[in-house]
Amino acid sequence: MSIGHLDVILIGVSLLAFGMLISLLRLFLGPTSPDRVVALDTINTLVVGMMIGLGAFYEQVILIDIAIVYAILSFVTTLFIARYISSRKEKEESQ
Amino acid sequence: MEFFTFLYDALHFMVLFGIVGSALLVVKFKDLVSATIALAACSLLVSLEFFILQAPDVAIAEAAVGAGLTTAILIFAIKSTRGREEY
Amino acid sequence: MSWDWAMITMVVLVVISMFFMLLGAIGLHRFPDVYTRLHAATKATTFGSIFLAIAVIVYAVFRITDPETLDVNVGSYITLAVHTFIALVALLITNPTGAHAIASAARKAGVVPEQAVIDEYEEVE
Amino acid sequence: MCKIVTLLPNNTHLNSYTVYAKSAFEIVGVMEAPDMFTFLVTFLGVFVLYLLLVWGSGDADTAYWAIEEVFAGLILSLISAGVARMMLGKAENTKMFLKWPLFIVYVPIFLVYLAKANIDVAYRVITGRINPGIVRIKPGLKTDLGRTVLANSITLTPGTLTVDIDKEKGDLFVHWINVQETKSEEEKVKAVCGSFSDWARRLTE
Repeated sequence: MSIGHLDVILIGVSLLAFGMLISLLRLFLGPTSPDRVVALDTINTLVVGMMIGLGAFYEQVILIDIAIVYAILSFVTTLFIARYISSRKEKEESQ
Repeated sequence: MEFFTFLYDALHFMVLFGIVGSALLVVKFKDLVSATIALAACSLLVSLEFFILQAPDVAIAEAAVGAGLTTAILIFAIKSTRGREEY
Repeated sequence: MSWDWAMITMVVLVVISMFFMLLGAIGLHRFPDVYTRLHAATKATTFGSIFLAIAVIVYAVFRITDPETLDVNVGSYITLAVHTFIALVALLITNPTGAHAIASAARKAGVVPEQAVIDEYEEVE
Repeated sequence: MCKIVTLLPNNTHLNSYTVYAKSAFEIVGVMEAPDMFTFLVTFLGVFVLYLLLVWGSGDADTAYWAIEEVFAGLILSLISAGVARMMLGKAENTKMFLKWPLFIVYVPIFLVYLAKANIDVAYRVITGRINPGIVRIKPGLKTDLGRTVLANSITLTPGTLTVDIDKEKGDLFVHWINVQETKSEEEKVKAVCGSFSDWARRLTE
């Protein structure tokens, strides 16, 4: 079977999607909301990696620009949620 | 090559599964901040799905609105509530 | 089948990258509390994304310098490499800052570190 | 030039214009030296970033940049440097850009420590052996920028994660995944930061 250069990146991106599902499981389980923010942060990094890989896979440069914009916007989102969480008392929830 | 077509479809299905899963989590969580986090994850994955379908303009709008703006507005709204859903 | 230098380099880089990225995702389940999970998530995924970005840059450089594809659009591949590098720098700056924000928020919200042998933050409160 | 502005009649309509003109003159050349330096550093940074983003826009055989893009970048970076020089701030922070040779030495050292940190994390994820705790260290850095550099550096290096900062004294609260017994304060700083506290001081002060 013949493997091109871009197929290597496709295999990597599929593995990243699998890792994203694993992190989504932590977003479901995590007992406190900081745990969920950590899971969201991990998903953000994985998705930026997927966007870089898929942009190379499709060979379209504008797709990489979305990765740059998303990397900065997801940081703003994380800061917003962290700012709110720090102003309240966290208690263990079972749901 | 058939294997890579299969892999591409598998990638697509994993992202779709993630969208449905995180959307279910939004409904399930009673804690409002957790629901907001799940909503951010959902809109992030929707943006990724547009990305895979090669619609860069839609993806960039979804990333800006879904991840940045909606989360900020919802957090501002939650600040004036008790923070939990009760019934 | 094309096992040239770019292919070998890309396979090695992608394998290293996937190992650390998946390690970060698994570390979320192996560790007991927020802080240790942040260790795994931040460091491992940042390190993995460095290698993925280098793999993409290697691919772009290969396309530019490859003698068989002379009719290739050089400008678009230069842009691909440079934009990938800028996305990587954005990740490298924002990731540790975001991790610090989450850790600080969790500590202020009263999440205590589990299995901790020492906690000098409690004197401050 | 300032003389001309003040010689204008004290008309209410003209007054707002003179304010604008004054600030424009300040940007062009009547600025004080540290402000001018900050302005120049911001301008160069924004311009280089713009040029990187439009690299490859021109005809690849003759030039890598289209001439329109260069002019647009020049104008946009002048505007943004004029607006943002107050935000990016103090002249003491921009002195850091004069020490760019140190950065070339710093980046490989940082990457080596990053690799070590990840092998350490891999070991701990696989075996599950942790001994965590939050410790307080006194690195003794004076500027905010130095503290930021140190905090971000040690977040990505072996076994440490910055949790919080004491704003008055500059003490860092660090989550340490493998707490070791230390006797003195300097030994503790050495064990947590390695050589990074020295590097942060050298880079920013």
